[in-house]
Amino acid sequence: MRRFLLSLGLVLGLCATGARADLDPAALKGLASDDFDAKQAAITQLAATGDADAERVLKALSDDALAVAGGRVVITAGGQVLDAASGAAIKPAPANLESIGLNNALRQQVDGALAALRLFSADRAERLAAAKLLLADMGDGATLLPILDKAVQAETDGEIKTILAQLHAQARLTSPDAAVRLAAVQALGESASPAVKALLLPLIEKQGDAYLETDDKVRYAAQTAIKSIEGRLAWSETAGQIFTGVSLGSILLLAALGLAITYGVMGVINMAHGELLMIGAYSAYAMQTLFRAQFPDFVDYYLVAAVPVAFFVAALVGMAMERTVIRHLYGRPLETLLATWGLSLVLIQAARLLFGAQNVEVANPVWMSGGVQIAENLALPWNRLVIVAFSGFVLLLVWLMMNKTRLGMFVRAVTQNRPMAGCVGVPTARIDTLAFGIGSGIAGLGGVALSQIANVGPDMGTGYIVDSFMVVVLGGVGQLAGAVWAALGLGVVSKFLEGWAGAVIAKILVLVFIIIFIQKRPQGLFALKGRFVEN
Amino acid sequence: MRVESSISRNAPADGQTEHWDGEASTGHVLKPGELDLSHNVILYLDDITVSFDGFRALNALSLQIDAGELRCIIGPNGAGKTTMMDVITGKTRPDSGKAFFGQTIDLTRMTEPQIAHAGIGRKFQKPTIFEHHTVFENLELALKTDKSVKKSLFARLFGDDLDKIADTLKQIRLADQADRPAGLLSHGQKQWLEIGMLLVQDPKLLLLDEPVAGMTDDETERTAELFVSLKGKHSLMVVEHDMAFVEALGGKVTVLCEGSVLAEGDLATVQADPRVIDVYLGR
Amino acid sequence: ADTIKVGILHSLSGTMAISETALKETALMTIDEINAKGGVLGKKLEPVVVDPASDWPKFAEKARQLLSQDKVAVTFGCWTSVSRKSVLPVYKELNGLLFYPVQYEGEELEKNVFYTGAAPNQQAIPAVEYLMSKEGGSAKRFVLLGTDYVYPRTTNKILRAFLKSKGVAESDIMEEYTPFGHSDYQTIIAKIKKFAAEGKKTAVISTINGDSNVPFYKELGNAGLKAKDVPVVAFSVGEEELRGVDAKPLVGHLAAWNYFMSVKNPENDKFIKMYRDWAKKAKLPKADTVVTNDPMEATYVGIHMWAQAVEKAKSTDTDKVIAAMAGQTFNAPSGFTLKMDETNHHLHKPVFIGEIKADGQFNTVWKTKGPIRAQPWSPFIPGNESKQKL
Amino acid sequence: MLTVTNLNQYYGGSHILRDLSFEVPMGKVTTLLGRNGVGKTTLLKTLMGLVPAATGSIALAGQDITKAASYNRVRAGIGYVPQGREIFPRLTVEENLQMGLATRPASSQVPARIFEMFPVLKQMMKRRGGDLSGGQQQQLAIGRALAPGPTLLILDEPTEGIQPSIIKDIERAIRALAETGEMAILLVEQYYDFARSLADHYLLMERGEIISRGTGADMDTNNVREMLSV
Amino acid sequence: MRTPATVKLVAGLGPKGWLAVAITALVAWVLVPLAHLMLPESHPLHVSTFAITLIGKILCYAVVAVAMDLIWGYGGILSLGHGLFFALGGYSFGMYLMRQIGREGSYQSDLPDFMVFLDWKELPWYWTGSDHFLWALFLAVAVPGVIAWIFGYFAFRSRIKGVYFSIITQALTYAAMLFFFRNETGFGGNNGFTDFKRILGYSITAPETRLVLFGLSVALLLGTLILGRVLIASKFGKVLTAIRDAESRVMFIGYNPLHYKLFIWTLSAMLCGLAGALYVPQVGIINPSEMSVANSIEIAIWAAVGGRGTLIGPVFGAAIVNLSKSWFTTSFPEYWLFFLGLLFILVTLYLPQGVVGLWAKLTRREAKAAAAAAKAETPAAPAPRSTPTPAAELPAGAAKGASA
Ligand SMILES: Nc1ncnc2c1ncn2[C@@H]1O[C@H](COP(=O)(O)OP(=O)(O)OP(=O)(O)O)[C@@H](O)[C@H]1O
Ligand SMILES: Nc1ncnc2c1ncn2[C@@H]1O[C@H](COP(=O)(O)OP(=O)(O)OP(=O)(O)O)[C@@H](O)[C@H]1O
Ligand SMILES: NC(N)=O
Ligand SMILES: [Mg+2]
Ligand SMILES: [Mg+2]
Repeated sequence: MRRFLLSLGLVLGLCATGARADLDPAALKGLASDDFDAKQAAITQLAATGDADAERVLKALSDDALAVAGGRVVITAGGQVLDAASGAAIKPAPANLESIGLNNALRQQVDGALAALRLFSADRAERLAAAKLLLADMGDGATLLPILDKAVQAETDGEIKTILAQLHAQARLTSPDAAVRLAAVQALGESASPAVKALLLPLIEKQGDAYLETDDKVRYAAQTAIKSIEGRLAWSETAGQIFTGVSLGSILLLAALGLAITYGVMGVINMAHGELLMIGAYSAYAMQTLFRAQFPDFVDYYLVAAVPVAFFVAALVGMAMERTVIRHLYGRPLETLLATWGLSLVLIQAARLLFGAQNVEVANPVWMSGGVQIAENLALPWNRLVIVAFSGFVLLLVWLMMNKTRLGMFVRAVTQNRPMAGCVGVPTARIDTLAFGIGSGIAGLGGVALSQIANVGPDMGTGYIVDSFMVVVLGGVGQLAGAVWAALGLGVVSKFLEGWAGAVIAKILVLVFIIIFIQKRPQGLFALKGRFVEN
Repeated sequence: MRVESSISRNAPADGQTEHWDGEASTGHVLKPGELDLSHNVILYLDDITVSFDGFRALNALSLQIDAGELRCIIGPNGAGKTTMMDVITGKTRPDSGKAFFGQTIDLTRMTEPQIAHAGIGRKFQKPTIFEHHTVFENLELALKTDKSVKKSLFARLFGDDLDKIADTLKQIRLADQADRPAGLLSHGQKQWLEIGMLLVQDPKLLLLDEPVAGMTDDETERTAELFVSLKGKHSLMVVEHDMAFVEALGGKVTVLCEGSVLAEGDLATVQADPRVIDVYLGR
Repeated sequence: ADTIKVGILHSLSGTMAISETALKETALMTIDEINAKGGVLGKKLEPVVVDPASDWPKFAEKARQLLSQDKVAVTFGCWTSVSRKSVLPVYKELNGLLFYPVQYEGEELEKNVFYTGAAPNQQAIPAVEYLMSKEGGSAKRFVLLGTDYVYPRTTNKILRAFLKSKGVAESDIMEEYTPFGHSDYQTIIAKIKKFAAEGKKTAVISTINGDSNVPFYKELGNAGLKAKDVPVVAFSVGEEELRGVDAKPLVGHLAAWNYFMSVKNPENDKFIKMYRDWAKKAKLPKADTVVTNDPMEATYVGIHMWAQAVEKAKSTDTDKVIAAMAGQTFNAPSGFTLKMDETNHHLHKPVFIGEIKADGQFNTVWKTKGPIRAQPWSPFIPGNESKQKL
Repeated sequence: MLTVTNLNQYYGGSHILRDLSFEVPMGKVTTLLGRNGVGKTTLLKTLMGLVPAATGSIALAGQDITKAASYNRVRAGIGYVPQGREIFPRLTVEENLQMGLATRPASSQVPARIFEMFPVLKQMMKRRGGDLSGGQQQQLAIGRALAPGPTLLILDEPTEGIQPSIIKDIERAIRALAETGEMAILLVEQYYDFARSLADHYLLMERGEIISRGTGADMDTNNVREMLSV
Repeated sequence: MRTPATVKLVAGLGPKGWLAVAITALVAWVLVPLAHLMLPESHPLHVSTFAITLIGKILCYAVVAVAMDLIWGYGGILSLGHGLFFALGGYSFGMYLMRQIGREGSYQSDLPDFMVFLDWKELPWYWTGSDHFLWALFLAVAVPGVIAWIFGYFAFRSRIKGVYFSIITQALTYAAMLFFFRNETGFGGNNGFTDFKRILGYSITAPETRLVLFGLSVALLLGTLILGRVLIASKFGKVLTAIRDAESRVMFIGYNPLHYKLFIWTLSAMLCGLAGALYVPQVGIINPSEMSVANSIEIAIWAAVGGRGTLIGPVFGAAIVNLSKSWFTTSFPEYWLFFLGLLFILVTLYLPQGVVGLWAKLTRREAKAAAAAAKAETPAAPAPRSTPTPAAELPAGAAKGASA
């Protein structure tokens, strides 16, 4: 009904070319009403006028820039207050502005109306956006049809035209003429959009005993179309599933990489590892706060600054931990478990006192928001893509550090035989501190990544500690490659199971799987082989 | 073919070997009478090959040791002597080849404790003892008894056992150290203790990997005496690089090189062999 | 004694500290306020703060300590249902008095407890009714999404029955649970997307608990599910939770509560100001950005009502106070005069539905005309019809 | 080169080294003999700083190193072949040798003569140290200690587990190293003949004390062999 | 001086030990009940219900700590799954307690409330017999025992050791926790069991019932300690520590470590189960959070704080940690985590042998005569160590704390 009125209004508006109607003050008043129906009617009425003034008001409404000031509806724009009806600035700006809110239903209506209006905009980008918006949510096609008829004809741009053609086909699905419907169905069969599938579904539905769609040909065509759409969807669904697995895996890997050094290489069962992640995440928060206050223009790049800062802060904390506590516990690995557990309690409570028990807000920078549309039903979020790449980067860093530098060799030597390393001239104490610092710093980097997808709060680390150990142990202690495979494997398996059995059961199954797997390969995926292992 | 069938009867099939349960199969495999020495051969290695990432540590090695024999194995560093012992004790599985203990017991299908139970004792190149236990307890644990959990819960030491431990302590000259934690012994003392642990275990076949490493000449001599005295009652296989020691032992000598037997015979013959001089003794 | 001891039983450490610390502050603030006005029965209130550390048996231990060692007259505390269940036997055994300030699943009514949070009919049901209304977008299909524990499970059970009574087909309901602390919502969001694409207007009803909300909403935003396409209404997301979230991706999503910080009335202005001042005085971290929320308001109301009841009973004796509580009223920051039901120990509360704004506050899009009475025993659960009072 | 004065060392309650004083001169081989458990290894560990000296002093080329950390002693020019090899099991042979160069600039190369002495190391460059046979590991340990060209070389029973031909090589090598006059060598050995043939000086230890000392030539006349066997 | 390994109970404990047992028993079974029931509340020696429940709870924890120490301190196997066995014992007995509520629940049904609410029409099969006290008691021992046995059998057979073992026990516990969280599992979801009313027909809140439960907890602890003492003094104990120190060597002298580990592991789990069964009626609730990873780690910490490789140490550890937790959370609600965290750090740094080690050190100092022998017992780290993999280091690390 709403759609119907809206579209009808649009058609009328569009058809009344040249005849510029003034904005009806009553309609504007309606916008300010507390009553939902009145508001809706007012929007419909405004949309029907279809001119620039109406568009301006609707746009303001959609942008939360419409307000009431002493009974008059006004638009607030960059410190100025404009009269909604005329668009003229009001001076002096009235006080006590009361913003006119929208709810979801109205917002949808406004957006739809704006989109329909903008199909005829001179700006290509605006037309494209409008077409896309309608494609995502067209509503009742039949009433939109006349506008689309016009728009398709008027459109010159290829890309937009394709979309409009699809919209057009969608709109014709409800045509009373079976031949028109058939053509529309056939046209839509080319799509790979779940929305189109949803539109076609009613054509093969039964009501009682009878099919909703009476024409057999249309119904068969719909059947085929749905099949072929489903085929296309299935592909991207699988791709999506694999991506979610990889993405989860990369997060597990980032969470675990630091531990792969501190525990995997150095043998410190670092229960405070999660808190190092937490420190990394709070560093990102601190950088965000700093940028907001000091460099508001570059706020989107706070994350770039957060990477080194998190590394160094976490590394410093790690080095302090090593110097004060862990240093005295080499060769007593299980004691490190206890002491670092104590450290983790201290760090958590310290964060709680410093930043409050509540989570803090860390925003995705704009360039990490949204996603790339791979297929109609497959959008890869930027933040996840960035994190996958970032984990690759950190992995490379760790690998180079451990295997291609003298420091890495010293670290490995020291952890294998500390006194002897001293006896060939390695300053073991310094190397220990440095290595632990690097491991902690890497954990800090993990924390930065986590801040982009999960909570940042004092106990955030506790949620990762079990998973991190699982990854390192499953991969084979001290085996970087093992950790990578373990993380990716766990990610993909988890996500696959989750799709099939739900998150809770999936989690249980994954744990059971780990238990069974370790029975088969007690030393992990990439077990150390060789005669020294046993002795 | 008859041999085959008796193998499968005596040695549990693969699946069972995996989860060896001491009591049940002990009675089966290990009854003293079960070690079949009818051909007077206690150890028979046939065509054993072991490789690590393509490197052949043992290369079609065949070797035979008679019951009661004292055999010395020498050979260059890396010849595969320790690896051979690993194969015999089940620590390393050969890629191919057979290893028989007596006529019937197929070692390649048994786990380490099973093999130990069957009567093969080993001394490692690097002494391994229980550092937190006293010297006495080390011997007590090694003592040849029923080693099931049930027995251990109610075990007591009786006169014979105590005597045996006391004798052994004297033999290995650690009587005055009996109550010290073994971890505090010097390297040489640990070597002796480990030999002592082997002795109380009373194995049929003793594998000794460089037993006199780190001992003084005098101690080396005594060790040789000890081993010679064990000959006959036990079979011994000794790996050493100390030619004086090997000479003192006086048994047959096998020279391993690059994973297979290079020469075999008494020491004098072997020492005269130019190939042995080349790869091992030096000029 | 010349003071009346008041127990405060909220986790200050462990997983629940994130939610409960603010309630401890609110309680201390309210006690301070009452003391500043002369206390109760002419005596000052003396808060006894303990930390049950998010450890459920420890709740019972601390409750017993408060009652038998410290001899508190009343306790304000608990957040999770399990913590409440853990202390209940202690309050019954020692005839103590507990005020519980959090929305919960109902199915409980105890003489020794006053429930100042919402029962399901004061939060969940109105929210779903709203979603089904034209104004709320006429949702036809529902995703019931929750953390796997008793509150979501119960709430969803009630909602299922309710939806059924409204003619929603089984196939139009999808129910999903995640473990505590779940942080990867990719799969679930993909499922929701698929479910939503399969037909009529879909809405998500979220009983996701605490920490999992952030990853959930972030994923939702990045997956391109907008509130106007698939609105999410949450029962555990309030101002305090939103403080820790970049609210931009959440804009337009909904929450149902009995109080929003954004409601405009003198009581609320006073309440907010009082808390802000308190935060500064108590040097709370980030004191300049503190917010108030529904459980805080419920705590505030509870303490005041208790004080009034004590004045009325002229005693802190548990039974006398319980009797005096019936019918107590209080001008709450929600802008309504709340009444303690005469029989069922629950408050009559108004229901607000708000859309999340980018600043983490709520824009009220719907509210009840007045306070509604709680139905702790949901009529949508068979066998409950007879049980609406103690 | 090395001067040890009044050194005392305890393990818990037991007095292991009692008032040891001796010197290890440059360009000479000094052998330390003694039966099992008399404290030879303990002495070397004390020299390396692996266990702290209770009292007494250790000086290297006139410089006091009694309190120095192990790695600083190595920097000062000590090379150490410990008893029991102590190679780095999970590093390759190549890396183990490079570890020997830890005190040298990163670009330093392993001297070729080490591979001449122990050809097997060259063959097994990429194998992990822990996979080597006992004797191979011993060769690696010696090679590692020699790699940086120390001025004082300390060897704890270096012939243990090594095949006779290589023992002969080692003997020749030690002789040659001493003869360059740029290295002092302290050799702990049980193998009398080997010790005898190398010793310029000898020290005989018994229960933590040096009970006999002299030049290598004196060893036979002083009945060192007999004293070792009591 | 040649004390053979023997199981003689009397000799095992020694006169001092028996005296301690007798005194403890007297205090727990006579003095405490008198002080609780006879003395008025105002009397300074009155023992309050609060004290009895708190101490009762800690006694149960102490049993778990000793059980943990048997497997960790002596066996070198760090289990991060003991919380699971404890909880399983608790759940087994909790089922009985739930059934004892009878029709007094909210829904006046024969079924427990949570089942009524979930529309269950009858008890699931695994609740069969849960109304019998003895069956419940049996389950409390058998369920943890069987699960431990099966898990242990496969794990030890595959020679899973050290951290690997710790991590998979952690996985096991975590999986079990998630499983118990589910409402469908039939154990009350995350609320678990609570609101118990009766035990064997006696009111659970009656002072007498509490005293009996308290007395039983003391008895269980004493029993556990005596059993532990006997085991450790036996040859079994020596083999066990030998396995901890050098497992492959033990194999080469003919023992099968699998059976030894499995025995102590299963026994340890069963003791936890019993402790859990006694714990639940005293605290009045059992729910899946008992299976949380942190809980199991804490159990290890009790043992460590008290002193691993000693039997009495874990008892002190459990008491110290839990009492200080109770005290800190009341006295310094905002800062107690600092205290607790620092306690763990300081104990591990300065008291590697736990508080018992400290005590031993102090008494040793007094008795200077024994100095030499005493010092020899704490060897300095044997210098160049060559146990490269952390996995291999685990037992060695555990061994450091042992002074059996
Ligand atoms: N796990 C392994 N990986 C790679 N190479 C190995 C491994 N184990 C043994 N080797 C190699 O196999 C060869 C045989 O080793 P083995 O220890 O058996 O020699 P050996 O005869 O005992 O020598 P030695 O006299 O020095 O003790 C050596 O070259 C060794 O490097
Ligand atoms: N870590 C330790 N703690 C206590 N005592 C020790 C320790 N290490 C060695 N000892 C004791 O110190 C004494 C000297 O040992 P050391 O290893 O120095 O002897 P050694 O002369 O090198 O003997 P060997 O020739 O057998 O190598 C021995 O009695 C030994 O028991
Ligand atoms: N009662 C709740 N929200 O757990
Ligand atoms: Mg060898
Ligand atoms: Mg030595």
